[in-house]
Amino acid sequence: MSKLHVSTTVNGDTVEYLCDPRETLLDCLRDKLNLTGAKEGCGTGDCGACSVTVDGRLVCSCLMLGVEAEGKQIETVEGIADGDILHPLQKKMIEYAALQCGICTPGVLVAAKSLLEKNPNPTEEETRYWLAGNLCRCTGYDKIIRAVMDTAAEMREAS
Amino acid sequence: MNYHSPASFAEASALAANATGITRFLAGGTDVLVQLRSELVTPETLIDIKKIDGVSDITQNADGSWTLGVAATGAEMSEHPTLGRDWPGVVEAMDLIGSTQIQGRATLTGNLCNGSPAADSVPAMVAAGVTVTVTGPGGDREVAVEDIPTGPGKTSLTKGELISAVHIPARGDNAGDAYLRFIPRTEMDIAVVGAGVSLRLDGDTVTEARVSLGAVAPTVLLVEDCAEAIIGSTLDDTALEALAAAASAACKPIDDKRGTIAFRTEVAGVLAKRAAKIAYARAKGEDL
Amino acid sequence: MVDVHLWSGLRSLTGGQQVVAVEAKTTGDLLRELVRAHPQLQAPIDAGVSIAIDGRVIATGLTEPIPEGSEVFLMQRLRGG
Amino acid sequence: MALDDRKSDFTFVGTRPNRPDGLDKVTGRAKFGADISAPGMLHGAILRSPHAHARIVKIDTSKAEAHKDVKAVVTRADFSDKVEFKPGLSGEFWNVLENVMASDKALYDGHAVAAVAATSALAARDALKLIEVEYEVLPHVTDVDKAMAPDAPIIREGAADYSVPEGMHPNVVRYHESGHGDVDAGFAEADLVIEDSFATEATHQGYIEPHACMGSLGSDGKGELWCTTQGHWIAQKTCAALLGIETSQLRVTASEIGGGFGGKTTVFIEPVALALSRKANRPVKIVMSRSEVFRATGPTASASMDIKIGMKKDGTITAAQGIFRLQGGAFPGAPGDMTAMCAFAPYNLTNVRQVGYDVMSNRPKQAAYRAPGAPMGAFAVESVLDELCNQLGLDPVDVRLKNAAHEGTKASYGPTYERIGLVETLEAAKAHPHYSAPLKPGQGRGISCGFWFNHGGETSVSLALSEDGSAQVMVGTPDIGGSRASMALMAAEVLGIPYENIRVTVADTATLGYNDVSHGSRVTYASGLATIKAARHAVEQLCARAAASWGIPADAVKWENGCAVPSGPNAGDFDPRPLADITAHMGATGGPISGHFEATPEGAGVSFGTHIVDAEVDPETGKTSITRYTVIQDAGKAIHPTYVEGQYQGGAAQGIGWALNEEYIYGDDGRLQNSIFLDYRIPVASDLPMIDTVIVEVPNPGHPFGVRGVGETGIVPPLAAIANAVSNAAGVRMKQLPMSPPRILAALKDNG
Repeated sequence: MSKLHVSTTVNGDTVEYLCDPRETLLDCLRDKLNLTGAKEGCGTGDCGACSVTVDGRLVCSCLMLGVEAEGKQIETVEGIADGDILHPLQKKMIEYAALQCGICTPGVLVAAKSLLEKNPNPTEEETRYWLAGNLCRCTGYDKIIRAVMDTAAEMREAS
Repeated sequence: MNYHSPASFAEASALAANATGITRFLAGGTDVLVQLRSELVTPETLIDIKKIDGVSDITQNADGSWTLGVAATGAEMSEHPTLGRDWPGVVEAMDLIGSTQIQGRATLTGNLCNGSPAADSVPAMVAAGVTVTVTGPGGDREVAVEDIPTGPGKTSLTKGELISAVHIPARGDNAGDAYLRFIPRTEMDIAVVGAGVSLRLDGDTVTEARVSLGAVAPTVLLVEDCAEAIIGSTLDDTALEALAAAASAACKPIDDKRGTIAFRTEVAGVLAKRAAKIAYARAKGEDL
Repeated sequence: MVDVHLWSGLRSLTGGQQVVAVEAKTTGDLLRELVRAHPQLQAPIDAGVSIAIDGRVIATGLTEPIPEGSEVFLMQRLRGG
Repeated sequence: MALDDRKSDFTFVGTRPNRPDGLDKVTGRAKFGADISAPGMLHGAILRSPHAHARIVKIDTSKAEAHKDVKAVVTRADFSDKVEFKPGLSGEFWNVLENVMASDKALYDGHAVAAVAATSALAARDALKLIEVEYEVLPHVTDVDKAMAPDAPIIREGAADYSVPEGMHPNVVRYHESGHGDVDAGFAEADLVIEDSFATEATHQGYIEPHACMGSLGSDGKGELWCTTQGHWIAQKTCAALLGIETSQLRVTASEIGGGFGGKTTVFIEPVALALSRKANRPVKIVMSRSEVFRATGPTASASMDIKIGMKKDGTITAAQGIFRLQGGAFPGAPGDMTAMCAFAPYNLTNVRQVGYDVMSNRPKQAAYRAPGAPMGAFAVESVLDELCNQLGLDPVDVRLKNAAHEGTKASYGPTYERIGLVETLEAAKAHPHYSAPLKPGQGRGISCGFWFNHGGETSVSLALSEDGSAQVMVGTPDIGGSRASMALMAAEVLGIPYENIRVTVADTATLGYNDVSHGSRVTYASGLATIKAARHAVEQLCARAAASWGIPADAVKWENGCAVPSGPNAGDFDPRPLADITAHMGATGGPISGHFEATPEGAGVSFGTHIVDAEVDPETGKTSITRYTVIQDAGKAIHPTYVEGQYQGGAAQGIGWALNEEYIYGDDGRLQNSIFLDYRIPVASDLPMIDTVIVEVPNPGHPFGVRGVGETGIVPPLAAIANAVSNAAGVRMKQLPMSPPRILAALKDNG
């Protein structure tokens, strides 16, 4: 099995790697690019801990092959903050204690950011359904939902 | 595993026809990658069809019918400005599959070719009368969706064949469709039972209907008796009860980790009624 | 003397007694003296016990003092998640 | 110096600052178990039994060993049964070894039988297919009642301990009986006696982070281990024993931990990685797949229970009896004793009897899960109480208040309660708007109380002051839910310096004394107590330095608002000296100032909670939705109230999953049917309402600030509260968990 060469863009940086065709984008991000922010919680697309965006579209990086990233624009949790300025979602997640163990947090942040880009004024129900693919076992979601909705309100006021 | 990304369906078909061992086509990959990761199925040949021109297009034809590329995702279907107005049941059925993340990748064709009797989009497509173009070594053929699955994990596609386009009929006037499924949670589950209904009215009376059931038999069922139970009616309580009875009678389910025979049989009737009411309301323009 | 209340499952090891009086100033003394009085109590003690002194549960410590006149219960060792 | 041991007015404690590790965790920078790599690292993978019960006739690893990418293969022969230092194991270490790597028999679907280390994760997985194992399949049993039946296959002869009465099946390995009074006499006094049977399925802790570790061990017996764990000292001790090396030669570093809930209190893959590393002489990383997590790591026990309770018309309980049979997999350890001891603990009972059984079956070794054993018992007992209230026409909160345990009550498990807060939670429930809110048609309301012991455990904390007046606190309990913040708050409270000036680090096993696991709701209690005492130890020295500089006795100096202040006859004689002023010169005034605590705090303080829940049941499909949920629990003293609320909400959410949908489903072949999150249905965001919380504070006399653990009690009431709500909504008593739609619909049909 020969490896395939992939050129892609991750958080704005041009990167290249060689991968086995069986390796997922998540494997490549974590093991080849050392971007370990995205987590593998299930490997079956059920937990959302590996969420990234590909050409602006929210996906599970465990359900995409590394070779499919060729020529794409990938965004991960590592790219959410702007230099030393945290994204409002990141600030609110901390402020609301919307994380306990923090393993789901990268995926939740990527997914929530994607939500707010598409819908700056989500209802609680819309927020809950959008994030239904991001499992959290610690919080019961209460503080996550409040943090996301409060971020949305703050970003609406700011804009 | 060898990975290919052909530029045409003919090329894809030829690759598959000449491959040895297990061959899989990759569109959204939401089933293929799960099987790969869990080592249930490790294909020797994987053919990624997403580099073929137009595979993500959603097009309304001059006659009002729709042609969908095989890699058009659930998210793209939901975001389309007019597809969901014509076929809300089909779009919603697709949208029920998995999370937002899954919607970013999953496709109607993948859902169909996975061969699961519980595939959410399939009953909706069957009720809607959707057909697909199958491209193979011998050329193209048109096949009704209900003729693709032949059993759990099995399809009627032969070696070298793949689906190259999805065709949804023109909706026409005074018509509506709906799909409902039962899952124990609100999201992220495989259907325990699914029911799709598409119907047309003349005034208050149902003149055409197609009713399909998922997860109650080895393949998705198109149930003529259900259609007959409501055609000619105004979807009054008697017709709805007859519909439910026909739906339950058509079930040939199994007991498994997701549900029991008794539960599936009972709930198939309940969902058929509820879906029919939504489709009826949509046909009357009450709910778009 | 301290009256040590056992859980009822231990009666089969003490000839039916559910309260055993021993001379003990600490939890460690108490366990040693219990075994001296009823050798068969070694097995449950080895399997893990806690001692409640006036309602305060001593999970493992053998050096906790036992004040005169306190209420003492032997309990199965607690486990947590 | 003068220090009040007990404190009730606070500057920092009770505030809600941002957690110190927040930035790392929202930027992807925090390193969890699988986020590690090392030069020359190999990837390990584990071969697992496909059979529920089978004799391992032969394992042929030669083809795997011959593969060019494979650098080591291990089987049971590579563990401490065979090695030089302390060969042989007994007791729980032997059980853990047997679970980590099977010897002569595979005892459950997923039981490890061999492992490989290879140059990539894919190569390691591929190499597993080259290992040939010959099995002789044996009859199996996975159900608790069937495992106790006379004809049940025997999991292991001789596993029972002293407590099991004569004549019981060898699969019954522990028996517990306790209580007081005369239950038969009590039942005779009752106006109504209800006796019924209940069952719960095994559920998994369901942490989102799979087990992961990287181990490195040389032929010199020195090793390093990085792993996601609730307790790295127990990992150190256990791995050393299983590998036959000296404990102190293995240095274990705990990664950030992606959830545990009790499931990461033991080891699974860590000894395997070390054994592979020892053979390959390279670091080896192992990361479990989700399916491995479900098949081979600790679910909770499943339970089968019989409850009998007698009540007078006025709601007085006259007698209560419970028989609790818990199935804990192929090893001893199911917490039948805990279930029995906790089940009736909320109530003041004259006559009570409880019996617990620990039963083995062909399932994975159960592991602790939040208040292990207590939720099942509460489900059964509180269901019967609810039914008694319904049949006697009594208010369920009033009845619980009438019978509630309080200070001075003889607990169902024996001793007399110290100050406890159950009555306060019930009064808060009664006063809460939720309890009086109207219900819509199809909805039902349920309430339940719950009890958990809480735990202290061995604890070491070290606190060091820096010259600039900042402080570093080294704790040994992995931060599983914001405990760094709580520790910093408590240290700030004692030192009188800002929260932000304190850095809390989870130290590795080489840099701090022994610490028990982050379990038993002990972290804020025990590591908190230790942090307070370590800080006070430092304050003593600060006061002594100030006293020396003033030329007055040390006991004439007190510590106030972060300053040494002369007191007594010297009050006002000198200007207060702030902490930073003292530390700035500490090198020249006696050397570094640090504080320590090493002890086993005993006085965790039991805790109680009361939950109110509204459920709506679709009568045509049996589908339940939880429409409103309120958690009321005694925290003793909430150090960081937001994280206390988080524990309450998380416990409730896990309870909702356990009550409604989560379960281990075994096929007739004894294989687990639902080993992925698609089919093991934990609650998702859209399943749940907001979860209201009320923090009751009845201080624990055993903690300087009054803390009671809060992590576990919150999962005790939900099963019963939800079952009561669902039963009241559906009009039929639900006695089996999970209350999945097929079960509810079948119950509705049976009820006509």
